Amino acid sequence: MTSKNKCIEISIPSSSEYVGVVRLAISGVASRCNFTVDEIEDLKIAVNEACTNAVVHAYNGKTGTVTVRCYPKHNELAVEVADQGAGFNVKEVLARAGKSTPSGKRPSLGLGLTFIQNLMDSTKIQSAPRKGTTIRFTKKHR
Amino acid sequence: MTSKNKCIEISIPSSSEYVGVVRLAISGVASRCNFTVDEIEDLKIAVNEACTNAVVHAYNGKTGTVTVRCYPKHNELAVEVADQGAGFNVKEVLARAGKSTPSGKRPSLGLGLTFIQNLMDSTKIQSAPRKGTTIRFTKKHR
Amino acid sequence: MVLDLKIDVREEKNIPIVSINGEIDIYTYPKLTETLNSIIEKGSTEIVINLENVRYIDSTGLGALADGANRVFDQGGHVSIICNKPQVKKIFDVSGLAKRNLSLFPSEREAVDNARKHLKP
Amino acid sequence: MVLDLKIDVREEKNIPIVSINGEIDIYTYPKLTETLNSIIEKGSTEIVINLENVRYIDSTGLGALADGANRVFDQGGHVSIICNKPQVKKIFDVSGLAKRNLSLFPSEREAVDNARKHLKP
Ligand SMILES: Nc1ncnc2c1ncn2[C@@H]1O[C@H](COP(=O)(O)OP(=O)(O)O)[C@@H](O)[C@H]1O
Ligand SMILES: Nc1ncnc2c1ncn2[C@@H]1O[C@H](COP(=O)(O)OP(=O)(O)O)[C@@H](O)[C@H]1O
Repeated sequence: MTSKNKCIEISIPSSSEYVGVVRLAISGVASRCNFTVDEIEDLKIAVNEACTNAVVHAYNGKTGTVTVRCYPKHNELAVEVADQGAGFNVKEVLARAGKSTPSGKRPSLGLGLTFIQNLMDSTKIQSAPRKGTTIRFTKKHR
Repeated sequence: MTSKNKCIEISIPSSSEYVGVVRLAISGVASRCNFTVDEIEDLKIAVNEACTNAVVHAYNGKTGTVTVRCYPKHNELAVEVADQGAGFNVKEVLARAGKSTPSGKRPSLGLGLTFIQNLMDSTKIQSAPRKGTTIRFTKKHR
Repeated sequence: MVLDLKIDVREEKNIPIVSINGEIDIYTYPKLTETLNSIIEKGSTEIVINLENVRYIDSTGLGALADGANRVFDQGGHVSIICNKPQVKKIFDVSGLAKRNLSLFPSEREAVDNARKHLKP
Repeated sequence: MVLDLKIDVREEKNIPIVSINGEIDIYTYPKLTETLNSIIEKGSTEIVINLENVRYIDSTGLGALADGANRVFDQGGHVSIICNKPQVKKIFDVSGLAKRNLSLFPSEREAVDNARKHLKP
């Protein structure tokens, strides 16, 4: 994306206990980039949802790695969350995103991607079956 | 050290602004490992000092990468802070560690390594000229 | 600790009040689900949940709240949420969740009063 | 923000009181050094530094304090530090720094009183 020199990278096991660690790290990165308190919260949510998706959907119960890369730029922060898991059909999922399944037993609302798209300035998802998923998003300074 | 699966890794540019990001991340990791508030503070200090050393001494003003790896284990947390910088003569430095230069102009006390050794349960430093430095330490649960 | 979740349950005028402190995410939400389930199993249908000390909530946390709200709604009840942090409110807004069976209130007073109005005698 | 440092300087009975809020580390300590230098250049030799709202200080922060203390000590002065957080105190202990020209006090009252005792009339 950009030169390695301007990248802050965090990788965690795809285990729910470490998603909070990424939130702390991203709040540090965002605060160093002089984002406002509200913008920092938005970034925490977006990164959190992307990591949670990787933890929940990517590895089918096995443990893999989730990698978050942050690229501070002049007027924005670019973030990339990647896994090497199952992948998914992005088009299909985005078409039904936000529409909650009214009687689903699991506490999932299909909200993760909706949050990311709503709170970030641009979002791009790449996913390939059994190769994994990379979601990239950017947040501009206001 | 151990299997990649149980590793939380953070890497930052060797720039002073990102050392605080590592402190936030390590406080998250340590809190997930159920360390006490005091133990978390000790770990923050040790990791902070190792990163600060890499930022200040490793790259002679150029920018490199500082990598922190955390390995949560049954009764302790093992941490590794690595750079690919200048390296130093460990024996020579440890011999004079803690002895402050009374008239030094720079605000450095030679305290970094002393802090790490005092606050952690074990410390091991490996350093080779122009290959870089890796400092490993562990903190046990009380 | 920095990433912890603490849940307290007390009762006021027959209304269970769930006070949550900390961050609700994929790691901590099961504790919330558990708490809500045990309250619902005891037969309560009007539940007040205080999020004033919740620093962070994500989609899984919202999911746990929505699940609880759905369960009590099936029994003719409601979940009243206390929430004054703009960031937390925003999450509810973006999710479009604060509707029929799940209402937001700015203070515990108002939430409890509302719950009591719905309480069957 | 989460990693910020704020420094406030006021004067009480001719003693400059430096109140620090936040984290002092390799990134933020230059601000502290700058503040101390400008106070010393104005001729003050008794300086009170309040660390009650310092959540974190590392070896570079201690270095900045020690440097300031050395400079005023050369002019017959002292630096009085207010510090009640066990974690911050511990850092001073491990460093062995709290000696001659740099003393720790549990409250601003005591630090200012001590500074005034040393103040040349
Ligand atoms: N990293 C990922 N790996 C595999 N599948 C994913 C990933 N991220 C998202 N998905 C798929 O996209 C769907 C929608 O994700 P999201 O909007 O976050 O809602 P939810 O996770 O609550 O279902 C998921 O149900 C899943 O099928
Ligand atoms: N990562 C590193 N790369 C190169 N030299 C280092 C590194 N860490 C420590 N050193 C050397 O060890 C010395 C002692 O380090 P330390 O005890 O932290 O004190 P200080 O950094 O204040 O000098 C440093 O002055 C430096 O010469």
